[in-house]
Amino acid sequence: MAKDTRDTETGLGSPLRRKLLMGLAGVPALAMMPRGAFAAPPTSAVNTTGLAVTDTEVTVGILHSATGTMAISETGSIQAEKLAIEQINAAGGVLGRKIKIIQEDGASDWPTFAEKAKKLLVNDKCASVMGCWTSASRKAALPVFEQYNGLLYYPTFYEGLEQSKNVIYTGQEATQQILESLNWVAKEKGAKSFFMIGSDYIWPRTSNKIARKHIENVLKTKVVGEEYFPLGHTQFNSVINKLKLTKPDVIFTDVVGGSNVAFYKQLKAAGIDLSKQTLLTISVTEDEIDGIGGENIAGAYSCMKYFQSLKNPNNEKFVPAFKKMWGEKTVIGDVTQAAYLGPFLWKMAVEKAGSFDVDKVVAASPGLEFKEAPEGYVKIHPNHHLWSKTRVARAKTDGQFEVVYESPELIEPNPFPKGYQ
Amino acid sequence: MTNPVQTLSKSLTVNDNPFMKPVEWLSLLLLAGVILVVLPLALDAFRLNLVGKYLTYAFVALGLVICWGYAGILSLGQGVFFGLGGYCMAMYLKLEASSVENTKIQSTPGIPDFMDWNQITALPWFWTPFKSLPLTLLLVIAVPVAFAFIISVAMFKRRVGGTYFAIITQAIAAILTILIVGQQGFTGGINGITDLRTLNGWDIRTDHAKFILYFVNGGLLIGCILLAQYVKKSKLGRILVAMRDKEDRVRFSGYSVAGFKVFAFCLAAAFAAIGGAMFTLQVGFMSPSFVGIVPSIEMVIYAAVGGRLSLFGAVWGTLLVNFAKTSFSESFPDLWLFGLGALFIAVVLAFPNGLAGIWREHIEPRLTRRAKSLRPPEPIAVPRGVPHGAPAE
Amino acid sequence: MFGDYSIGDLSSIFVMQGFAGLILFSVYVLMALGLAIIFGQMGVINMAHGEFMILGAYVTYLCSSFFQSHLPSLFPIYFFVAMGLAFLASGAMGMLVEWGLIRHLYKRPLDTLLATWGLSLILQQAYRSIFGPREVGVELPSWMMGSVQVTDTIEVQINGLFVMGVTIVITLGVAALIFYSRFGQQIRAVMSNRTMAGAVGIDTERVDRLTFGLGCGIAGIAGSAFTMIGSTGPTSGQLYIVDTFLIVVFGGAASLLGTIASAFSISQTQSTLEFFLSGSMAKVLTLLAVVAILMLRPQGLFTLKVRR
Amino acid sequence: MNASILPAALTGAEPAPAPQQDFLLAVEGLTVSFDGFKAVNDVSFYVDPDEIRVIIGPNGAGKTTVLDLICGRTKASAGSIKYKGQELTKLSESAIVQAGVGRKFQTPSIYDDLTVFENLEISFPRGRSVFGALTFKRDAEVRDRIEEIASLIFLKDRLRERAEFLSHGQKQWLEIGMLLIQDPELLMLDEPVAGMSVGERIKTAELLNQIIKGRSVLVIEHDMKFVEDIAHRVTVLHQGKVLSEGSMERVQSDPRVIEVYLGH
Repeated sequence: MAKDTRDTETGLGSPLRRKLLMGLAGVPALAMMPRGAFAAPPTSAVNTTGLAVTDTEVTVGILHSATGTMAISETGSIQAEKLAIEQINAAGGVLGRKIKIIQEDGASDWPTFAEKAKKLLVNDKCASVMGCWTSASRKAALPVFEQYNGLLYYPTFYEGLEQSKNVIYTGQEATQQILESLNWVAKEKGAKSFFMIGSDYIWPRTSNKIARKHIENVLKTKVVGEEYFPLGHTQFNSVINKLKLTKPDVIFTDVVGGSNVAFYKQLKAAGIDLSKQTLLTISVTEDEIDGIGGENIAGAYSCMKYFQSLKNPNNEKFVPAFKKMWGEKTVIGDVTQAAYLGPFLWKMAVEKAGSFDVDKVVAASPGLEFKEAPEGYVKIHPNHHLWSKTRVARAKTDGQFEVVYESPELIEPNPFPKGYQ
Repeated sequence: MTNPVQTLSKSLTVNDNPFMKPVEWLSLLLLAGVILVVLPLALDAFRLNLVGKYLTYAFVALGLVICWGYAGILSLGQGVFFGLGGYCMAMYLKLEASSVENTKIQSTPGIPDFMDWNQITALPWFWTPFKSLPLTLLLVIAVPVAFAFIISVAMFKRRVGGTYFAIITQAIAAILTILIVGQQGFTGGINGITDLRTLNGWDIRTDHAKFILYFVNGGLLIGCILLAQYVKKSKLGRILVAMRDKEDRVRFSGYSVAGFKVFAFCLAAAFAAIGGAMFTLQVGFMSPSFVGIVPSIEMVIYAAVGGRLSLFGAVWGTLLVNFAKTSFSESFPDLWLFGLGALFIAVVLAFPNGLAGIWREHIEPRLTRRAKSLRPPEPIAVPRGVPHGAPAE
Repeated sequence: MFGDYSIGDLSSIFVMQGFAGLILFSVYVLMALGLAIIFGQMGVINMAHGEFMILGAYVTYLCSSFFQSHLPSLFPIYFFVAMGLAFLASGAMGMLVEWGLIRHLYKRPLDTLLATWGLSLILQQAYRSIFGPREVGVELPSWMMGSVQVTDTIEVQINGLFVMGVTIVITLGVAALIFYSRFGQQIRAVMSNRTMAGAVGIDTERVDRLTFGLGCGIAGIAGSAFTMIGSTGPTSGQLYIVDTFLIVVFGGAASLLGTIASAFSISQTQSTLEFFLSGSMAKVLTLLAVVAILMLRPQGLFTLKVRR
Repeated sequence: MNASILPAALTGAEPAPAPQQDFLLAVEGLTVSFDGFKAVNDVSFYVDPDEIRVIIGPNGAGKTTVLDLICGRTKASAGSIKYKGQELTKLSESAIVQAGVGRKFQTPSIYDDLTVFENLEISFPRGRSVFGALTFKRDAEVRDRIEEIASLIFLKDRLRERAEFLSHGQKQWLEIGMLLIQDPELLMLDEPVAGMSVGERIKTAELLNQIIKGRSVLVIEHDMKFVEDIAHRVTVLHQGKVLSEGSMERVQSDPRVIEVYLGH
């Protein structure tokens, strides 16, 4: 696979330099690991850049929308991050220090994200920040993290086309999520024609672009339609007629928010039976099914890296812990799980680096392996995204998914995919 | 309301229509003092930048005082002009940040990153003027004003007024948002235009730059207040009030009513555009979330809270609502929307003249009573009362 | 784009596309009817109209859960009960709002806009606190799902037919109420000359309250019907507000017939454009056309030329 | 235009009929219909310079509509209105005013939120463009003229008050003052004494008698005493048509007029 050589100017520089950094990072990590387990090292040694670290505490920020339209989606991430931090604290904290949370509300307003990010970095001196959900909020906050050399763990699956020294992306970028599932549907269902329907903004458009290139250039099949609707659109009868006219083998959707609900209800009402018509979506997790209603979407295939129903020992511990903390009725979607990874990945990087200093933590991150992830084994790539598996699962009427396919290997993250732009 | 009957024995011989009355000079001094002296001394760089952001909304509120308070034209689309001004500025900054060497990893270096992601290989024609700073500064005002001119000429010549105008401007805000989000190759889509760095080589991201921009912003705001005050005090200001009252009478006094409405609307658009450009400079990006219906209506409430007839009130109202929003939403996020909603209702039901009304009806009379022995009361020349919306035609 | 398809396919699609346009038309009429009464007849700009609709939707949601757990045998017909309750709930809420808020503002139409916007924020937060921030799923009885097979290739959605039926019933009901009943006569009297109506013994305050309640109640029914095709969440109401106002204004605010004609022309334009263009551009072009026509003909499609 | 408001007295009470091109106002075949209802139907009449013409007629006869048509508030369906040879039906309202036609509305139409002074100032015929209004200076000429008008309309000592607080009669005077300050050549008054107290009515008659000199005036009035006092000629409208026209005596003796109007 093509190695990424397209780091941004703030990124990790040449491959040579990257190797150097990784090498450097490895040395102290080896030396520090055992010490971290026994006693807390002195603060002066682990914090040379004035972060909010005391002998007993280290401050970490959480920056999501607790209010506004995005609160719906971001609540799960906040819950997962809090759970992870509680678990870390219960196990002794990070370098012998308990994590103290400062939570800020981005209020679904992008400048607020930039403001609060600045507050968390400049006023509160947070050692790291778990946060952001939409691309827009990340784009707004990113310059702040780069300017003040902060560290952001970003949980959402997103369109890629970005890589920053100051961000660890714990969700999948578009190629990871899409390519493998397209291969699966082509092979398993013999799909020859695709119809793509998305909400009109950057993530669906970029994702569909990648999907189209793959469908046309790699699978050598065809796209018979590509449609976008404004966010919040609720009338899909015309496009459903187009589906009936073009009769695609696969409907590929990335519709989001309230539109999602309307789309599946109308699809079902129009007599398109998802047990016969293959529908592949990259925008529906367990969270979304709550609002859509399981009976409206049952039979659709969703591709994500994580589903609540995943059967592995890690997940069988994670799901009950999550429900114990946040209630029996809560559901856990892909992003929630990705958010849960953030604090652990940070803890491991800090302990490997033996320091809270952002530069050292960043340097220690590539190559880190996290074997206790609910999704299974993940590994941080030098481009700051995660190696992860992709899974395809079928929605059931009870709102859960049944995993029908899992990529055999971890898929390499490739935020700037050659040939897909 | 009772007003002491004034005789004109003396007043016609002195200047009875000064540019600003002593009270207004004091208000201006107070506002300038707070914005330019007190806040910069009292707040750290982070909070000051926040105030700077709030003050950019005050430009919009100021325009609404002229356009809504004085001329009776309620626009629910001021976000359009704020956004256009902001986008014009952002386009210049983005081009500067997208120099060939900064973007050499792209397939087409030298164009903004989001264009490259959307397979655009050459700069679209309407971006080219924004390579030049002087041209940009001109367009920041000219584009929104031209747009406002087209809308308002079309509507006011045909006597669309009142509620209809409000609803149509709202629809325009909705259309523009969908367009900006949909045409992401040209506009940056829903993420907006982000990662802006330098203005003509000067790094706007540093604390020092933000400090200077804050003062530029404050200075511009005071300048706009003075300009608005000039308009308000001129005969044109009185014609606007007269039009709001009895449009036909003004028309049959030989005025082209539409022309004056167009002027008021364009002036408000120009103010909003300046605010938008300063917003981009201080916050470092521009996105369609400032163009739509919700921000547009919120900006109306700033003016309403301050007092729809008071220029200074508009600024205070903006600051107050935003401070409340920031602090309230931090401590009681769930209650914030209740609070904001209640604020809308309270302002409309109980305090239709906002902060300025409370000041004039409850505080000023007491002060005047005390000062009465010292000097005779001011002649009443400022319109009071809530404008009744022009009837829909 | 039609080269690859048979004539039969195409004609079925055109039939179904026409039907899709009719569903959209019904949806628009339902949305706009309540507002046409409130805005067109009373001159109140009710920005919380969408929230009244969502109240109806939440009532439907509660009903569906209640019937499911307590009266499963009656579940197939719960929807009719839910629509009745939605009407009552939204109507009662509307009368409460009229009493507490709107009646103080009849002389200041633009201020009703601000006040009801505030109200909509409060209602949204209330829904969020009560029902949670996520959309809720409203389960439908099975007979309302699926479609009727008209011919081999033509299918017609049952819930679409249902929405059309509801729209026809409500529209006829409203027309009968306004044009043939005593109450309708009083409404028209009050709206055309409040003082005179008061002088001849009509309780104008009561008429105002009931009219506002009626408009909101219809919004509630619309919201209830929309649970079949759309989402039910705290902010779902906002999705409808711009479209709704444009329909009413485009039709010429004071005319119910105008509202229906405008809903028809806008829905057909949008539905047709959506078929030939992408959804986003169809929406933009439709809105632009409406705004442009309103600029040329500000009084809307249907208005009487009267002496001023 | 800044002629004195009290020009030389009229040369004769009954001006000789002038050739057609010298009419100040020539209304010919004027028709307007509202959804098929012809509110004004083929109305023609001619007003001479310095003539005082009163239009009378029962309610709904179309009197106010005729004034609306002349001043451009309503657009004619057919017919022409020539003012000093210039076609008015094509002009905008403001252009008609600027040509020298002033109009007073039936109910007092003044600006409640402004002072009496400002009300008059707005009507001062200078600075009527947007730019002109921005740069308008309240100089001595403006002040003197406003004071002059104010004393004429009995409001000299109330200039600083908000117009809202005037009595109904005073508001009527103020509106008349607002017209006078423009010094129109054709003054149109719609029921100037309606709704006034007896005292105000006498004062208003006195005021009107002063100001109507030296210009053409078109008045709608019901008060027959008042009409007799001022009218040079009377036009009777009935159901949108001209029923009768001529001197007061002639009209009063016209059997058709007695039938539809005076007979009531």
